[in-house]
Amino acid sequence: MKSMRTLLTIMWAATVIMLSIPTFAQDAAAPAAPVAAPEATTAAPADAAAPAEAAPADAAAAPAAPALNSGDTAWMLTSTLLVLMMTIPGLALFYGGMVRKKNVLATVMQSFAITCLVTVLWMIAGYSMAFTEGNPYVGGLSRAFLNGMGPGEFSPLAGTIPESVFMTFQMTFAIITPALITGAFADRMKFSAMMLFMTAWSLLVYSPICHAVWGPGGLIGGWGVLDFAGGTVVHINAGVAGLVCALVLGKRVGYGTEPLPPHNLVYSVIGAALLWVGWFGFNAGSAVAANGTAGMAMAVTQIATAAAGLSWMFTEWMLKGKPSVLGIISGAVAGLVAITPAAGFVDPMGGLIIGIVAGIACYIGATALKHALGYDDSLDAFGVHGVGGIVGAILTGVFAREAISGAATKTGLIEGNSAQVVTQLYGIGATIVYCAVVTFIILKVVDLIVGLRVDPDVEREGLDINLHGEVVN
Amino acid sequence: MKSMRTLLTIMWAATVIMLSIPTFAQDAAAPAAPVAAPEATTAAPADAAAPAEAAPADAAAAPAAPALNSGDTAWMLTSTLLVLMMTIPGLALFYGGMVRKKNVLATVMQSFAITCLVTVLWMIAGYSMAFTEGNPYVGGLSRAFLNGMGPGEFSPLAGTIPESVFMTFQMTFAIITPALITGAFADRMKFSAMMLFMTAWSLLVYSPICHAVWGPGGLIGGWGVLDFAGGTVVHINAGVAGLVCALVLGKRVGYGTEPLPPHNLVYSVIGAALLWVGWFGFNAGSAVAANGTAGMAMAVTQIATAAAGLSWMFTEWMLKGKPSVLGIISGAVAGLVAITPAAGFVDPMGGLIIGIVAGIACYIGATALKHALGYDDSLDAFGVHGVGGIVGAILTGVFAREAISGAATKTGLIEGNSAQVVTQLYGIGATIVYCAVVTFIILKVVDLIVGLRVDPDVEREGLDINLHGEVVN
Amino acid sequence: MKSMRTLLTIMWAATVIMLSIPTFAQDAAAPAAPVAAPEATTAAPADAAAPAEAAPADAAAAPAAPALNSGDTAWMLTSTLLVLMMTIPGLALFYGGMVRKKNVLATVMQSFAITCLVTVLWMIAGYSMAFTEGNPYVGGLSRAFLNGMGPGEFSPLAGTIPESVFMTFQMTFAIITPALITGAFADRMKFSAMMLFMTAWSLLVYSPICHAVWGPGGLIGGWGVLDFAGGTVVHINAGVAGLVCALVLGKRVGYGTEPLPPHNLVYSVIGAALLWVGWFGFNAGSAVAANGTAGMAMAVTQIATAAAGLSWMFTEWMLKGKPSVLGIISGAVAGLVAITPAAGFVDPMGGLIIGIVAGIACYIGATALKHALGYDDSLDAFGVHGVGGIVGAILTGVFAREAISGAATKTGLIEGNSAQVVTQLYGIGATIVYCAVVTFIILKVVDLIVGLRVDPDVEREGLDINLHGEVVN
Amino acid sequence: MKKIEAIIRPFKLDDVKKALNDIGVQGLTVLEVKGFGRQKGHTELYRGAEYVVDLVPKVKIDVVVDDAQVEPAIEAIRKAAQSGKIGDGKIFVSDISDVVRIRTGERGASAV
Amino acid sequence: MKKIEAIIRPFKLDDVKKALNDIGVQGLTVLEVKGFGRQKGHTELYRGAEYVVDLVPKVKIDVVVDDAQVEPAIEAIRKAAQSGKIGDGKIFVSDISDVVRIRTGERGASAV
Amino acid sequence: MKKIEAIIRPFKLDDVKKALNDIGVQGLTVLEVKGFGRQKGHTELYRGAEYVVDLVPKVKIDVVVDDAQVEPAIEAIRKAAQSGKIGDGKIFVSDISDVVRIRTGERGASAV
Ligand SMILES: Nc1ncnc2c1ncn2[C@@H]1O[C@H](COP(=O)(O)OP(=O)(O)O)[C@@H](O)[C@H]1O
Ligand SMILES: Nc1ncnc2c1ncn2[C@@H]1O[C@H](COP(=O)(O)OP(=O)(O)O)[C@@H](O)[C@H]1O
Ligand SMILES: Nc1ncnc2c1ncn2[C@@H]1O[C@H](COP(=O)(O)OP(=O)(O)O)[C@@H](O)[C@H]1O
Repeated sequence: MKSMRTLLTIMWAATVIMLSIPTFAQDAAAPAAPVAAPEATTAAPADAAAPAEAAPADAAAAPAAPALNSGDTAWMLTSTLLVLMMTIPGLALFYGGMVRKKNVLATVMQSFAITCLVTVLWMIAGYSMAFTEGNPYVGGLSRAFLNGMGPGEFSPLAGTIPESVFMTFQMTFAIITPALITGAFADRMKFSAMMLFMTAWSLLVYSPICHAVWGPGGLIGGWGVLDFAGGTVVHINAGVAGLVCALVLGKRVGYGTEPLPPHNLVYSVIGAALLWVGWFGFNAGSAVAANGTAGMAMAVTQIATAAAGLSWMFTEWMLKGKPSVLGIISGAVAGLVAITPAAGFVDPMGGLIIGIVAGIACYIGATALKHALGYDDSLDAFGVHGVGGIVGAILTGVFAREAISGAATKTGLIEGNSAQVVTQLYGIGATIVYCAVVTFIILKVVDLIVGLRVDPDVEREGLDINLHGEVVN
Repeated sequence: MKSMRTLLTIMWAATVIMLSIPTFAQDAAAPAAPVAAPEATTAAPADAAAPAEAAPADAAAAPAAPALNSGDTAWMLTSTLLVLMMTIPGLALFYGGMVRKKNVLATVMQSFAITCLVTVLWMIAGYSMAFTEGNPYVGGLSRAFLNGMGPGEFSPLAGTIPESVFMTFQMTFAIITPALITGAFADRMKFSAMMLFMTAWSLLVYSPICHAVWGPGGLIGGWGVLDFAGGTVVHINAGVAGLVCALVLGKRVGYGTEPLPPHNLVYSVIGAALLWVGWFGFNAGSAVAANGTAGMAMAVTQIATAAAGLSWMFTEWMLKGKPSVLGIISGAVAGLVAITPAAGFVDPMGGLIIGIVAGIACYIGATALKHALGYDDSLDAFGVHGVGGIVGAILTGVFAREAISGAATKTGLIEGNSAQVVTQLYGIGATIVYCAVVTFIILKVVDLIVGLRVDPDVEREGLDINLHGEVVN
Repeated sequence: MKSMRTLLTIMWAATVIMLSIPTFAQDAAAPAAPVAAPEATTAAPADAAAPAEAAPADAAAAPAAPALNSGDTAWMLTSTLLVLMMTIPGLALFYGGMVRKKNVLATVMQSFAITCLVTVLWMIAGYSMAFTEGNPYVGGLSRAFLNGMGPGEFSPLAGTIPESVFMTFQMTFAIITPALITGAFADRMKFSAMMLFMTAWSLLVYSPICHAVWGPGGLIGGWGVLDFAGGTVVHINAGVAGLVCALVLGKRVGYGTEPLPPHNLVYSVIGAALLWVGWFGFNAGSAVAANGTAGMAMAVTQIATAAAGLSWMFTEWMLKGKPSVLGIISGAVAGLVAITPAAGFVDPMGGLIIGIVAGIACYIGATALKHALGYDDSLDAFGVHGVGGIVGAILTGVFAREAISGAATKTGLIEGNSAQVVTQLYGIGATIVYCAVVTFIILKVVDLIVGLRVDPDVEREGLDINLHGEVVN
Repeated sequence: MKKIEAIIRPFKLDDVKKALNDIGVQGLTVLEVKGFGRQKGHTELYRGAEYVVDLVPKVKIDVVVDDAQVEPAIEAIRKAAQSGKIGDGKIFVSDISDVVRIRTGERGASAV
Repeated sequence: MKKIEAIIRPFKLDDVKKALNDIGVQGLTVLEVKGFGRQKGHTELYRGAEYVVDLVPKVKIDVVVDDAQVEPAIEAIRKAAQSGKIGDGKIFVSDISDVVRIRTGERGASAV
Repeated sequence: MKKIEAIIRPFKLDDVKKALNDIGVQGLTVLEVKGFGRQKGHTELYRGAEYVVDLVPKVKIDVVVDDAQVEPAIEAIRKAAQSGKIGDGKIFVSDISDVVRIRTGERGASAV
């Protein structure tokens, strides 16, 4: 009860503080940023100049005069709910099946509660901080509380669909990113601490990074970093935050001494499958149109995912003697992660190679790397999303092709543009540093307020009964 | 075997009787209804005059000359399957996880069998009774057996999509409504009785109310009641029918003396998540177009749902000391229910408030109200759908705004139109009275024919093995 | 380890051999086939001349000048992911719930691994072998490795959507077909053998039959066989292959002496529901447009499915005394199968009758027929997909109507075109013979290389722990 | 001390627990089991095939009591669990030579 | 009367049940257990990590029989459950001092 | 020979298993049970209603040992399972009159 009241007070205070930060940042940082139309460089918000448009009526050539395209809108409405489906029930089940039975409800609860929490935060301030004009680091507050949003509004970032759809589509990205982090601290974090942490993280880490990469005048987007659907914003960001969480919270009771096997991989298979299906909303939806770019994004996503599933499976089969179910689904997710930044830029061969590499790299990330460094990333949030995101971001700089991206500036090493790989590394580096530092600070503050970890007895007996008063029979 | 044969006979007789009723009603009631284009007042079937249409090619300005819009059609095909997904597997799992293990198959069976049953009934007569010209109470039989429906047909109610899509979209609403009722009598109704009851209820309650609210010349729609996506037709209707069922069937064996906890809330979380995802088809689909109205409906649906999930969770956390998984998902469903009539009419702030109120009101509905009145609404069909539907219908009359609804006549108390709240109360009242009376009569008749409840021994041992000869291991 | 290495070698060799076969076949068979535009006769790839197109801008009247239609593209992107969802998690769960608990992971693993495997095979050669110009039996290699596919490419078979979308849509059909076969040999096949078998089967059976029915200049399509969405290509093909597998592998240990009941029909219900929902992508998606044909396909699919669910359920209820959950869901799947070839050609009454007949026929297929002939088709891949596919193919020839199909040549017995039934029988016969022979040969070869069946001890103890090193707790 | 093992119908568990409580029994252990006895199992359906499941779900209750409490406990269980139909179950009694309470280390009758 | 507790391989349950039936045993109770013995557990995989699960799934059968039936019952179980490999299981025999049939209230040998 | 039945907290299973192993116990059988004792059950929530679940999940370990090993085994279990809080569990000891190793047919003490 007491921690409850503390929690509510803190959440309110945090929101107020967050809301004032952008304004401050705006004053402080605005002069530093002479940026040139980053939205022409990063594809997610608006890839309006897609080359495949055979019917000119379908392309929003002049974003100045927004015109609703019902086909694009139909696809983006669909994409939005697909990305929501990735988190609930997709990710909830993917993670829920991997924990022990006594923690399954607490695990699915995290994804569900984050979905509710971030929806409200995004409405209050997150969307405005990410996607309105501001400075290179964060947007303004002109759309706080979605002020002024109505059926006739369009965003300059998405000319052929209503702004309400663009806002909700981006909301689903803001939801899944913190939900991915929960894999790193599964089985041991307090629910109240998690809610506080996620409130702060969403506003202080996600919205700024999202703005910097995709927002108008954003810093990282301005560098020319290629991130089609969120390799940096979503996966590296979540993976690194997960790593910091795993380090700060410490290992699970029993880690290393007793086996902590998944209790029901059927749930994880359902989860992985829904992640795969929903990811078409994520990647092909990031074309913000129902066109050839969306089609290619879908095709290469499918190929990379399958290739990564097979490459993890065969690696494990060769090294351990058996192809595991958890292996192939982890590989598939690794492939989905790695193809995310590349989806609208690479051709099928590029997708195939990215998939194969991602499957092997994430296998190493979730086994050798984790054991070598000795942290307990329970469900491999960093091992899969961090490692996969980094691999994907770099390989995007390698395999981007003009024939697919439709822009001479969006090409990779393979077409002679070796500078792109360096640009990608800048983007990765900036994200890692900012995310790691701020995540660490938030965790420390939350630890002071309510404490991060549950009691060892609670951890042993299970979070379901202790935190939520419920069990699965 | 015997009850089986009786059942078949009854179903056949019922169908024949049903089919003759509309004709009778038509003769009897037709003169009573001078109605003026109710479909301009209620938005679900055709919100053709949405204000956001920047591209005139996308709007069906003149419904007289129907023109296929492929984007609208794409979205409505998608919406249709989303609403189907809400019932199976969505609702089936939401309910299935909440019962005891011995009844889980019988519970999911109810949703599945209703899906099959109502599909056939809707084809035979339901659609025609709801959506063709008739009198203010019920439509005619011109589309019985979907007579004359082909790829080139359009409904005057949905000018830019094929009538086949409109018919199937509405069919999914006709499916989920009776399926919602099953929550009220879970764990104790005979399967044969349920099939009989649902046959009659679908034709005698659902189709007439659907016609009265959304059909051409419908009585309640003619009053100017605002019901964007089915708060009245679906949720109040199902909730009230559930309450009557709970009262007539009586309490479960063991209710009040032994705990009857949910056996696997993981299923319920999957169910709630799929209800949420599918509800975009329900609410945004009720724009019957891929446009700005659909976009706003999606956005406010998302916000209200999240707010209600949080408000139920925090209420419970404060009052009981723990935030439960069942609490947050029940809250989310309550929010979905309450925003349903309002989705195309209110702005984001309206959605937020409706969500918060709905979460708290339904918490009370499923706890204090139920215990005070002493009925056993097993899975809170009335507590969530009835209460949430009424709250939503009233608040639609409060928060409707011209800027969102696009019509000066569709505004609420907040813009000075206090009469709308009264109109909403008329709609609620009419639905409650008609539904309660006819539901009661049907139950009594079914009880005479096959008996409503299973034997106490069957109830104790479990419905799965006794009614369906199957168990979950 | 050893079988692993063998497997890899074989898979590589198989791929190389497969890749050379089409060229060979091309030389050998080309002169035999004077074909006239079969794509005008079979509807799946391009039903461009649908009669319902009120807005000419939405129809691709002249495939010579492909023009992107964003609405059609939106629907086909959606349809593609729906068909993927049918396999994972749909079919995986449908089958997974029916096996014993010790085999559930191995069962879902099969669907997941096939999804990965066939994706890569389709990219390498399958798509090209099925859908590019070649001879009447198989296509060429011009699109091997998806050579030349980019955002601006269109296929002559699907004029209004990008070729990338058409390719991925067809890929999902190529995935689900082999996945369906696994039901026949569930609980007893080696995973390595399955991977080898499926590699060969996909390239040697699926792609050729797909080409023959739907490909440019295909043999069976040229005969005028009507197969709207894959009754022949997918269901008869998979069902017959399943029957051959069941015969070659032999019965499960314990079959006939101990009960082998489904361990968790909740999974099967989720699976069946997702199959149903996803099937709209399959059937309505096979219109390759968001138009009236798609709408009618959706409507009749819904009706036939429901009718078949009820007809199986009532049959069982009458004969065995109880309506089982497995019964109604099996019936629904049977209805989906049977309506598949007919979806764009029959009216609602036709759909209703096809559904009723399919439910009863497949009930017999899964009971009397199986027991009479004495094979152990574990999960009734043949009993449902084979029988349902054959029933559907024949009834398509009976109930096709010009008012729905939009072509005077696409009518059935009911409109006096009794020849169509004979044509359908030719198509069925050709598919059965080719599929049975080649499937048998592949099985024998795989048996020689790695052996088809697991050890009896492994079978008794469970495939999960032995093949994949994992169990469900 | 004696151990009483009672195999009963699952839905009688609450009644039996209450009856034992009423006569002062302080602890018991419950196991989910499957039983095979005179009671014939159910017929289940599988795609139109019927088969008999002869193992019926039952609940087993283990109670260790002082010798003096044996008869009252048996009586309490019998009354609470009886329905008069086949399948009501059985009670088995056997000797316990020692009891240890883990928390305190107490032994013998006082540890029960 | 004696209680025979047999811990066997799960897939031998049907054979053992049949063997006991054949010698006239009228009732038995089955429990799902996990066993640890000479048989080494399986190796399971978890994201590339292998670990040994030393508790192997077993089935425990409890049968209470007349003293005269003890040896035939042991023999029947042994034959039906034997595969000759490590992990075949154990049989434990102990005394039962009383039996009650709940339905009728009968006691002693006639209640078995 | 004696049978030791120990009812312990589930998360103490690994410790107890190790402790028994250390004193040379070669086999044991584990059952998931629910217990009712002095320890009060949890309060669970159901749509705003609270109710007490008085059956707490426990693990039961059955070990059959030579008479000489009884005391060491009890001691090992007690030490490993003790937390000092209510709900630590109980140990029951009873006689076993015979043991059969199914694989070999050996009987008596050598079969343990
Ligand atoms: N000899 C026995 N040994 C062990 N368990 C038994 C024995 N006889 C009966 N049981 C158990 O008691 C349960 C009820 O027995 P049953 O014979 O069906 O009851 P009734 O006493 O009504 O004839 C059985 O399901 C089984 O679990
Ligand atoms: N001393 C014991 N006490 C209780 N259970 C035992 C004992 N020894 C063996 N078991 C049970 O018997 C099963 C089989 O024992 P195991 O030693 O593996 O067989 P084997 O007789 O072939 O050596 C074990 O898994 C365990 O459940
Ligand atoms: N008389 C008994 N008969 C059978 N089982 C018992 C008995 N007493 C206790 N138990 C078992 O032991 C467990 C722990 O007992 P409890 O009384 O809560 O511990 P404590 O020794 O700390 O008082 C119970 O949950 C129950 O399973």
